[in-house]
Amino acid sequence: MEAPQAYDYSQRPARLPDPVDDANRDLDIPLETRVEMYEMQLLLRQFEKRAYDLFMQNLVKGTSHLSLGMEAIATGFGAALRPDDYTFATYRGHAHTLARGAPPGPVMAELLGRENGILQGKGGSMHLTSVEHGMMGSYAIIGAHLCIANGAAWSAQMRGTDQVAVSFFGDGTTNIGAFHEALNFAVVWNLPVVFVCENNLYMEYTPIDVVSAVPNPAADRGPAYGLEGIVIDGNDPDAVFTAARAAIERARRGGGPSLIEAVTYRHGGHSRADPGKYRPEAEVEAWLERDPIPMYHQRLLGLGVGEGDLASIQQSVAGEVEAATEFAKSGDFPDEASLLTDVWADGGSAWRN
Amino acid sequence: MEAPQAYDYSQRPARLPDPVDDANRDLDIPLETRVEMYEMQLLLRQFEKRAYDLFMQNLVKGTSHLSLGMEAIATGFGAALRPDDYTFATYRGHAHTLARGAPPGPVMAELLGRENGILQGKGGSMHLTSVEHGMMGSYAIIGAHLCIANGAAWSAQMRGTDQVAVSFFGDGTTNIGAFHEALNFAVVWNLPVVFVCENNLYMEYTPIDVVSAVPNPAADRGPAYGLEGIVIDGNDPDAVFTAARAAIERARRGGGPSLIEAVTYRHGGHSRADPGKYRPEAEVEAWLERDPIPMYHQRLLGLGVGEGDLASIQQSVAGEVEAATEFAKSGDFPDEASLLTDVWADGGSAWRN
Amino acid sequence: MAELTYREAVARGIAQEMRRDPRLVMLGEDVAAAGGVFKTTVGLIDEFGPDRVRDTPISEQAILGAAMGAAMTGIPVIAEIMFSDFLAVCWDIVANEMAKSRYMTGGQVSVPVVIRTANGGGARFGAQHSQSVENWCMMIPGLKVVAPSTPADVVGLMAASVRDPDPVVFFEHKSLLGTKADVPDEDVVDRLGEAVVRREGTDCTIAALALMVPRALEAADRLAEEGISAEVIDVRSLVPLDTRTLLASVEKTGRFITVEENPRLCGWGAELASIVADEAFWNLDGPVVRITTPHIPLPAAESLEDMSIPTVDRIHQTVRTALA
Amino acid sequence: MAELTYREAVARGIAQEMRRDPRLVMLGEDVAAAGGVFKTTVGLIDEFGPDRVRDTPISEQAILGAAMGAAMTGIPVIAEIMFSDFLAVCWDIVANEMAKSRYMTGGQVSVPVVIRTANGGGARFGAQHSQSVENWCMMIPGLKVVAPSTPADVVGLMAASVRDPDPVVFFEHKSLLGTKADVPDEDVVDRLGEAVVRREGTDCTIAALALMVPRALEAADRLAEEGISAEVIDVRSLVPLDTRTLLASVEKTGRFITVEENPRLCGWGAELASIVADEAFWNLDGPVVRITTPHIPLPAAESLEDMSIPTVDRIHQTVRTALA
Ligand SMILES: Cc1ncc(C[n+]2csc(CCOP(=O)(O)OP(=O)(O)O)c2C)c(N)n1
Ligand SMILES: Cc1ncc(C[n+]2csc(CCOP(=O)(O)OP(=O)(O)O)c2C)c(N)n1
Ligand SMILES: [Mg+2]
Ligand SMILES: [Mg+2]
Repeated sequence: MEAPQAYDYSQRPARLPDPVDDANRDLDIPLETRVEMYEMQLLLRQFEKRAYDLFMQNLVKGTSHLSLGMEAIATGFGAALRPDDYTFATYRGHAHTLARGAPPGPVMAELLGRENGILQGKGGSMHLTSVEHGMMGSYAIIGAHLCIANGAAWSAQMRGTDQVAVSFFGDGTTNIGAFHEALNFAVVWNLPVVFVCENNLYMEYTPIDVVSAVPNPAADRGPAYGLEGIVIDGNDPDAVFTAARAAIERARRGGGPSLIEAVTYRHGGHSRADPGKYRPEAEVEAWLERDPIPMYHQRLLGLGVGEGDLASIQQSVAGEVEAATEFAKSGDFPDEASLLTDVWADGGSAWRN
Repeated sequence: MEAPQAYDYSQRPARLPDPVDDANRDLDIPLETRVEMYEMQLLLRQFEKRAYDLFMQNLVKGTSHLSLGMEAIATGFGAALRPDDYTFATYRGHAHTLARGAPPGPVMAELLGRENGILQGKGGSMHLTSVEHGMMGSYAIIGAHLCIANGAAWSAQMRGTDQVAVSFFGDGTTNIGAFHEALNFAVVWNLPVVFVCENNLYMEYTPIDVVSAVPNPAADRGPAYGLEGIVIDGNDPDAVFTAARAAIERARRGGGPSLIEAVTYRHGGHSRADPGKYRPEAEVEAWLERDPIPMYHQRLLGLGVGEGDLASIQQSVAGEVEAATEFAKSGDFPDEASLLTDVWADGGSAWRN
Repeated sequence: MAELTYREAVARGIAQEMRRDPRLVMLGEDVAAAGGVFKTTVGLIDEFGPDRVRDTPISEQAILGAAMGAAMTGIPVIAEIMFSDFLAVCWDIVANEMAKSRYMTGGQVSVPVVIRTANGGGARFGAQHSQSVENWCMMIPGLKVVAPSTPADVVGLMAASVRDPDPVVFFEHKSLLGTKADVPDEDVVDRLGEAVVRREGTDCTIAALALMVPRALEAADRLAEEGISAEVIDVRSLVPLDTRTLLASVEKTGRFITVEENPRLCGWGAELASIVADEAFWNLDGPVVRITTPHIPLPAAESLEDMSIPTVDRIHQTVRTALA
Repeated sequence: MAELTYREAVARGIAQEMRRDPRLVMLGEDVAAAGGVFKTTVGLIDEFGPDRVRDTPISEQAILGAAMGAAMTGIPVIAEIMFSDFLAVCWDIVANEMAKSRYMTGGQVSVPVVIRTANGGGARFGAQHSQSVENWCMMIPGLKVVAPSTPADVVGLMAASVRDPDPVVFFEHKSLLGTKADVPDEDVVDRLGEAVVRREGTDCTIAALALMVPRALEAADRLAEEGISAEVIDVRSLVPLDTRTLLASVEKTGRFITVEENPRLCGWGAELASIVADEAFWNLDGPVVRITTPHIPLPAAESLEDMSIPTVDRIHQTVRTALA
């Protein structure tokens, strides 16, 4: 057997999760909220597992980027946001879309390229949007949406609505120029915006520390904008909710932007085609151990929620995902009638008279 | 009289120069080098004053951005660089070009749009380049050249030549995305590159602190890339030379990039058309008091250089500038023959057969 | 009716719309306190205050991102990108985000942004500050593209652009800023997608834009002296494009010539020429002809720049030769 | 002679050139250890080591800046921009820096960089990962632009691009990656600026690029069954452009049709059409016709995407109608 190559990232030392911070158990979070967060995490998990199955059945076309293992972040923020707040996400946006309350059926239908999809099939997995739920879009080119989130926050500021914009992005995104422009701009204009780095330790197939000048690619950049560098356990919905609530309230009160780095891990590969083999086995195992959902299940039991209650939540979520799947499969494929619509506000696409 | 508007920047409190750091007087800099730096500063000053006069005579067309008042930076770095090192500058690049030893005549001719210009009239004031002097170009769109300087440094690293690349840029440039990408990339690849922010307190007509999240727009960002945040007196050639020498040697030894913020002030406006009226009068006055050239003149006298020696340097510089002017004026305007050359390496511009 | 410069017309147009719509805001580098580096926004901060007219950092992506996000959430925005060449540093937001969002979201998102930008050559600014990049924008589905040639059009098309619910890139020509003409005193509101026949003619159709319009008109004067009757169309709006006016003119004249400041390849003239060569083919009495800047980066020296951008002479000679 | 996929041909072409020139290096996101997200660079790090084949951060400006700076100082570079849509985030370096530096410096600076990038649709990736942006590059003076349609051309044109001392944008079509064809075992070196007549014909000339080439060929087969003899030209290189081959073909056939994946406005087809409508006007027996993607952002759903990009059917029908 050959010696492992220095550039074989799977042979590098594993980056294990930090020890659990038990302080969270005592946080002032209503039990009702916690149960909702449990349910939301299950929905995200079941929904995406189903999406994966449908992909294997060749019903989901194109690409898709799952948040399996990362559900606590979308969940914690989802629970902390007001219905009229704004979310901006990446191509890895299924979880964030659902966590804002967008209906799973049309979201699933979108992945299947159906006309009953939430974007009528025009956008696909990477562009999920539901303006009526404050989900202002999923952006598939790295960086831009941090700047766009600023705009929504600026608009809220001008309109005096106390709305807050939250922008989610990955660790890899911290190295692109737009990250820097967005952060500086947000601070200078004191915008009500929260920047949330979902640090899952990898960009696509490259470990983030190989390509970043600092160990915490988001938090260590905070001071460059006069911001605190906040690192949280991204696998703990309570930790996320707590940090989210604080940052959102601060923004709502006119206290300006925050930057939060939530450390987490994706269970699968970067996108549907990727087996994720560039990761040390021990690392994958350790993080699977740290799956946010069983962990939270245990916590709720410890807080006195009954196993039966949790089981019935599981069942209702399973039903929801089943219904979403049926809804999606029942949709027609969009036809010629919709191809040329909605380029312009007049509903059409004419570029000439 | 109306109350001053909050947005009238000239009514803001002046940002005065920091007190002089006398420690520099004792620095270990050979007197010869100091005399050379005196001469270079004079050349930059006289050259640009002349360029201004020629502009007023309508002989310099287009735009030009002078470094009057900022000469100590180009000078200090020019003195610290090895002839085969690389310089990358901005549209405000006259000083940096001359400080690398490019001949004043062809540089002046370029400003006049003549065929004996250093770019044959094709580039103009904002793109001065002299590859044979290691002056790898002046870049007129903010940000790009920090990334390009990385490439020259990478090339030196690969070729094993110990060359170093230095990239100069303004305070305003620290807020554009390319700044961030360049810094992170340089650190991750441990490139022999020195980033030098010439902080003259203003972008074009807007004070830098109005648009930046941190007080020292370059140095305060250093830690975001694991770099020390170095602030120096940009009006003191000795301070500049000392910092330059340290950073360049570090890079040469394989110690990686540095980021230096040299605080300075421009005596005039941003570009030829700008009277610079957005600046508090007291500020302009205080900085004129802190003109690097008379200050350095005094220092050299204190170090025992004779007034007569300095006067004869002044004279020889005046002659040099006079000769450069004559050379420039004597040039023809480039004609049709050169219009279509040098788009491609074959010397031509054919896009079809 | 008062005589205004093209430069003054920019501020006039913006002011007209900011008065009409109290939501409308503007942002950009040095646009507020300084009134813009081209002095096209002088006085706006005084009338509308620093909350509606804002200076930004040198962060074009942040500027246009802010514009887009605000526009998506109910605030129409005018954003300045100082020189059109700088669209390259924020091209992703323009071409991939603003242009595509409505379609990608099945119509959920509206982006009522006007990107104003100084375009074109003639100021001896060199290759990175002189480009004509209307074609960069024309090729992106989802963008509207406007380039006025007169002060009145500046005001009227600015109003039309601001009132349009889709992203519009509004090109202000640097070499026209100092030109003067009458502008009505009352509100001026024009329409996107309408070309204007600036001079009627029967022998050929010359389509021009922005700085090329006065040059084409002058060339047409000279051609008239030689007995050639050229119709000159000011295209004004590349998207939407007034193909009707163009095709009707070619039907009448039988010849089609475009005058573009873009470098040759893939300029808007190519698009217009291809439309004419397809749809008006049987009306054509001779080749379609394009007059463009050569396919080179624009040189800085006055003598070279003057040889690059189409001149009255070149237009005159080219048309004469083509019609000979 | 071995059969290679288009995907394998990319690595083969790069390896051929890295063997020949020990200075040549490559960089990009996930290109090294992972062999690229499209698996087009598999094995290169094993052969050439991690100093010559390097993974980068997600920093397209830094990537192309590094490429340019290295190239200016003696190191030729191949840089990958993962999807061609992402050229928008580094467009300044491509369009304003790489393209213009030689000219602006009076010939002092050389930029031997090849920018490789995955272009085009068909993978249901939606509007931000499916664009055909050859025209973005064609319109910028100072860039060469290449888009191979076969594995052998991938290798040969890669070699030609790497050996070219000027910046070349090399478009690899995502929907061709899996196609297979013979590639000679020995070094393959092609030339930029040469179109290839893939099928001879007498009734019309069809100019196509990349994925549109096999589709045009199949359409030509169908047309042949109906008695229409179409000549199909694989343009291959947009800059330099082989106008001789195109014009000679039109001289023979009298009709000119372009098949583009670009959205309609200002695609390269417009440029070619305008050349033909000018220089071969008197050879034309009928209108020039352009077949393009409609002027819309590309939709994600399979059914919609398939209606957008020109299909064999659409090419067949359009040509048949045009020639009727
Ligand atoms: C500008 C740009 N460059 C490259 C890509 C390709 N790409 C898509 S996802 C991705 C990795 C992003 O990593 P990270 O930000 O950590 O997010 P994650 O996918 O891990 O959630 C890359 C490089 C892109 N979409 N946009
Ligand atoms: C991307 C880009 N945006 C805007 C400009 C216009 N511009 C030229 S110089 C300048 C100010 C730069 O300020 P700074 O970096 O502080 O440099 P200084 O001119 O003070 O030396 C601006 C905004 C530009 N050239 N490029
Ligand atoms: Mg990641
Ligand atoms: Mg400055």
